[in-house]
Amino acid sequence: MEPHWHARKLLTIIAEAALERALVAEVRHAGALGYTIAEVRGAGQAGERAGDWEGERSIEFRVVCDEATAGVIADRVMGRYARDYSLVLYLSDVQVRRAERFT
Amino acid sequence: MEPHWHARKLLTIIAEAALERALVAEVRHAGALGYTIAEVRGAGQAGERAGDWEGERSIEFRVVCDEATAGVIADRVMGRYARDYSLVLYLSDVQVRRAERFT
Amino acid sequence: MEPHWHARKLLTIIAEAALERALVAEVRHAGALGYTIAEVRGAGQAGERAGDWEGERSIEFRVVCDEATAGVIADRVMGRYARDYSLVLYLSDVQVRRAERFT
Amino acid sequence: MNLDPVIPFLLLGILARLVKSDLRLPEALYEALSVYLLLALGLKGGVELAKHPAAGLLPQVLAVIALGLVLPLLAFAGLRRMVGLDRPNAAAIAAHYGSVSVVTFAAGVAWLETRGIAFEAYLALFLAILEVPGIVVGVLLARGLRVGAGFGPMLREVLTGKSVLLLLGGLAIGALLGPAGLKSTAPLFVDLFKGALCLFMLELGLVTGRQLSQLRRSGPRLVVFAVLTPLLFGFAGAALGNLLGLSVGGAALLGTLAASASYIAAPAAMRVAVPEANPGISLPIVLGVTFPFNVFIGLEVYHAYAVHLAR
Amino acid sequence: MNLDPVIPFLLLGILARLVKSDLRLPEALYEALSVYLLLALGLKGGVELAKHPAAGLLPQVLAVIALGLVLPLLAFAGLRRMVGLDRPNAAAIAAHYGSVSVVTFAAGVAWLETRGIAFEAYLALFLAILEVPGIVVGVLLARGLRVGAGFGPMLREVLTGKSVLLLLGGLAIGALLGPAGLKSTAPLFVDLFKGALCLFMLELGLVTGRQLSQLRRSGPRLVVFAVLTPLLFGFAGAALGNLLGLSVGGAALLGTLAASASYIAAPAAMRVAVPEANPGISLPIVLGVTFPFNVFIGLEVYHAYAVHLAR
Amino acid sequence: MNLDPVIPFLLLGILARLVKSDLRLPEALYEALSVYLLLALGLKGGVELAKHPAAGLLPQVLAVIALGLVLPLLAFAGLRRMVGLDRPNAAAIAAHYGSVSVVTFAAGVAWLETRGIAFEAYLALFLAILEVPGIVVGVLLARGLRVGAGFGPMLREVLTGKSVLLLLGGLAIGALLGPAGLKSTAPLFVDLFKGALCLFMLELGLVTGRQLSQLRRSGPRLVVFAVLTPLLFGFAGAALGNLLGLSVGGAALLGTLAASASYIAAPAAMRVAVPEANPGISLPIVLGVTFPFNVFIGLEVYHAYAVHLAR
Ligand SMILES: Nc1ncnc2c1ncn2[C@@H]1O[C@H](COP(=O)(O)O)[C@@H](O)[C@H]1O
Ligand SMILES: Nc1ncnc2c1ncn2[C@@H]1O[C@H](COP(=O)(O)O)[C@@H](O)[C@H]1O
Ligand SMILES: Nc1ncnc2c1ncn2[C@@H]1O[C@H](COP(=O)(O)O)[C@@H](O)[C@H]1O
Ligand code: NA
Ligand code: NA
Ligand code: NA
Repeated sequence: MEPHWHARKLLTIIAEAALERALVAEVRHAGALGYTIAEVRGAGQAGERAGDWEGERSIEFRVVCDEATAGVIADRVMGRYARDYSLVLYLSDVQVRRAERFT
Repeated sequence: MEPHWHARKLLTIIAEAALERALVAEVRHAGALGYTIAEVRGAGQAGERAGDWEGERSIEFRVVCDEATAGVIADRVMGRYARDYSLVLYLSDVQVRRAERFT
Repeated sequence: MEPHWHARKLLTIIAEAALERALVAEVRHAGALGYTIAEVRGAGQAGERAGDWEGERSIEFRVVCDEATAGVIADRVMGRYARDYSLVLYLSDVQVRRAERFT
Repeated sequence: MNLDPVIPFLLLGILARLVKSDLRLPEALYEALSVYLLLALGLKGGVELAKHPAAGLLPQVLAVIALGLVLPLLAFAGLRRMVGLDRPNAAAIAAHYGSVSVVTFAAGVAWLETRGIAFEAYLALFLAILEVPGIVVGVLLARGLRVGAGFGPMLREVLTGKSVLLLLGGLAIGALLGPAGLKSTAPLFVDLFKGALCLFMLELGLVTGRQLSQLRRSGPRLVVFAVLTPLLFGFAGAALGNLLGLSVGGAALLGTLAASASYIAAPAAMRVAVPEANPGISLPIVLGVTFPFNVFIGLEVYHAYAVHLAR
Repeated sequence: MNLDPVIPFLLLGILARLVKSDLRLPEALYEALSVYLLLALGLKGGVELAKHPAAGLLPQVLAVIALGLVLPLLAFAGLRRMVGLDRPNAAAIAAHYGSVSVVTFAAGVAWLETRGIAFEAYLALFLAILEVPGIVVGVLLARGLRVGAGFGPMLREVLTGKSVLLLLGGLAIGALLGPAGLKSTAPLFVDLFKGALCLFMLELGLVTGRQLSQLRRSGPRLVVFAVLTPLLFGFAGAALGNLLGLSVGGAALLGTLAASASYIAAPAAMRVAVPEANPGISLPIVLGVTFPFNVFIGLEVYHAYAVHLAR
Repeated sequence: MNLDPVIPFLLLGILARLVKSDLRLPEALYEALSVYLLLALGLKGGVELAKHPAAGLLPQVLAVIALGLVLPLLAFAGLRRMVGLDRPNAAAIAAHYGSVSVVTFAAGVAWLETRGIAFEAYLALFLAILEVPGIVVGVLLARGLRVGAGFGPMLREVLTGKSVLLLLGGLAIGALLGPAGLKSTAPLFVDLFKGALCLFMLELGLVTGRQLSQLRRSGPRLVVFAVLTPLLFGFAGAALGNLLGLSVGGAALLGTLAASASYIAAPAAMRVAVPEANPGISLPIVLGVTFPFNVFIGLEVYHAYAVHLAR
């Protein structure tokens, strides 16, 4: 790997759309500098979420950030929302350019 | 990494939309507990799939599960569908909370 | 891991939709054999991109390829577009079947 | 018989789900139609509103707000005592039944128009007004007196939510422009109303069908609740309409409003304000039972009762 | 000359693709328009269906089913013997040509209405019926007598697929409500029909344009097949219509139906039931050749032939 | 007073954003409406175009192209000298103001029709024509004489971009079919025009509202520029219309065209051809200032000026 790749974490949260505002607030609060959202559908413990009306829309929320920030977001999201909301969260390793953009 | 992250696999399958029901069935059959679907478009060996009419819709299908389950799903999907369908499949490492949700 | 998984890279580029044609051209130029695009929205240094009209649409562009190809694409995209466009790029490790499809 | 087109369209959607058809309507169409219905109802109501002196409406508005405060309390009592539900779920479901359903109102409007029965179109104003108190009461019931930090944002979200905003916006535009000013937009907002409602019913049928298949999550008591409550509330609404001097059609429509249960504003607000309530038990009864009950049977019943009251 | 608006709209779509325009219509619009067309055709047909005694239609229905069983066999024979295709691909393409295209039928309806030519609108019933046998025969041809485990699910999927479901649903609603019951929805389902069809043609033009650019995958023999088959089947359909006592317009429309090749139900069913068949060779001829051929030329020809037969 | 419905709809959208409503219209609806408006304007213009001998229009076309070349030069000079902007940003913004806005034109058409003021509907042709020169001049200004490798592709993209393609396509179809040929599509393309425009204004209000909140990125000088330029260009356009012998309505509409700033074709082309220009400073003034200014105030002013000129 060339020297200009820098190790970061990618935190992915799949959640019901009602959490969108809350997740954005958590990301900002933890100090991450950006996020990306995609519309998804799926199924899990709470059954199928087919996404064809507003009550069953799900989003996939992704943040590239450093490990500490990812931990902060994950802890807060799990602590506050995991019990009451449809929510799946996972972390993976990525490498980025322009490391200063991903704190 | 804090102790409450657990290693799992993320299996991603990009396929023509006609396979959706079959993929859901494979996931259930292998014992995974959930899946997430996003609408995508793209290009590959079979040419461009622009996704602007029903004959050219593609989906991205994702399952977080343990390594054995991922292997079972991948083997069955490759064995049954890879020859006749537009299909790309890849595996990556992720870490999850609440490990019991991802068998 | 069974022997039939092969290590490759997944290059993800999140960019304003205006770059779509350019990114497809870069992928082809570098010799990668396919790509996948999803519609996303998000926020970053350039502010929010809500994706609800054509001037603020963003795409997520993904290529599975070998490490050298990923490096070529990343270098060219960073060199040509990173200064003037909203653009985030990251790389991760994946494992594929049918390695010959992902050069 | 005077069968309304909305009924077979709703049935077709439910049927499509039951036979596991691959029929899916794009979410964008669902959203576009719901924006359209809200605007169309608002505009229609606004045009009529302009004809009434605001002072004359005030008593009606106050009475309707009172209705919107009392109904969720009744629902809550029933859910706690008779159904035996825990506090958060009882409060959340009370909010749904205290608030109102736009598409049920639209079906009521269509029902009356099909039969040429006059009604006060400005009831769309009450539709907008009734969205809110049920939700507020529901949140207060869930939290007791601990209104807490989240109350302000919640109220703000309900008041700026798409249903209240588009209804009030449509009412204001309708009142401002009047029939002449809106004439050029009538081919969209008036002529297409019934057809668009039918399409929306088809979509909702698909949603309803899925909720129906999950009724066992809610349990038999809630199913009974989901049939008795609209009946009771529908009679209450019609009676109030009669008291307030509404026409027979207007009283029937106020009954329909009271009988209807919200499936847009209330679920969204409850997810934020009462997250510990489980939408997996409320949505099946709201969408799988009460909504089709009102469309298939309720409209007839509330109207018959309004006729009876007017005698 | 009596140019139909659908033709230049289809051309504009094809042209946009050929000049590599960035014009893209949202997939949600494509889906919404196709649901709309299916419902509109069904409703229109249903209204007329109600006027006919079911017993009187039975012979026609049986004859049409027979047509739907024979045509794919003919297509299969041609594809094996003359085009020299392997079994699965021949069977899959036979299914496309044995089944029917909703939008070609809609274009035929528009063509007749533009010219004020009467026809039996209940042919929408035959449109629904003809979707199925071609697909069933195609699957049987592909698998020989090994009907196998997947046959039941496949049949079920075709019968509950969106085209059959919406057409039959529309027919039932139309028959149930009649013209009076549907009057309030006519601004949507009747008045907007032609305009919506034009928009859909624009979308299909984009799809057709891309398929056109991939015709070389199919090869010259299949291209010839894609022109000759609709002609032959169109004549056969018109002749049958004449035999069954349909009006000239009705016979032309049955010809159009027979000539049309399915691009919704058949491709979907073939992907599931005959996966080894390659859509990369069938779609270019179905959408790139047969569909525009029918719209640009076929409609005229089948009508002229129906006129000729009626002399 | 003769308030146009588009104005309160635009305001409602802006307001929804300002109160941070969760109202979101699906992107597919935005795209579908913009395709619709382009086609509808093209068709309407084409029908009228067919009545005019091509030779008679040539002088007007040439004059309009000249206008499209001069205006961006003026804008550029102002942006460099008075606003003090760097070359790429000045060139890019000049391209926006040199090019035109389809929805502003549509609002102008609606404004005139509401008041029963006659105008030359074939001005839709000028709308299509005026999209292009402003963009070309903008690119040349940015790059100096180094036209370079990217110029050809850029021009090609503008000419095959959805706005030019749909407008010219609509014009051609309209001219080809004439009013009789298009009659069956009038319920969609004519009757629904105003209503669809209102819905689109609601969507654009949401976009405009967000841009408004980012005006400080552009700075006060650009805001002043965004008000003065449409006024100046509007007068110039109306004066040219008067010179060319257009009716009062036509002159007002040419003024509207000149005054309008592109927010579809120009931003897209500038991102590709002048990437170093920052859309974060151009979009807030184009969409947040000039667009609402023209709709709320400009239309009145340009018409008043056209009346004045005609005296
Ligand atoms: N094992 C899984 N793999 C991928 N996505 C999942 C998985 N489990 C749940 N999801 C997604 O997360 C959403 C909520 O999950 P749950 O809370 O388990 O119902 C589902 O609708 C899926 O979109
Ligand atoms: N190398 C690749 N990277 C990312 N996505 C790919 C790649 N190859 C194929 N795809 C996706 O998989 C779909 C089917 O691929 P194929 O079967 O090769 O035509 C394409 O339409 C793309 O969406
Ligand atoms: N840290 C991040 N994590 C995930 N996505 C990001 C991040 N930063 C930016 N993005 C995405 O990249 C787009 C452009 O980013 P920017 O150029 O920083 O405005 C944003 O609109 C987001 O969709
Ligand atoms: Na209620
Ligand atoms: Na056929
Ligand atoms: Na201009």
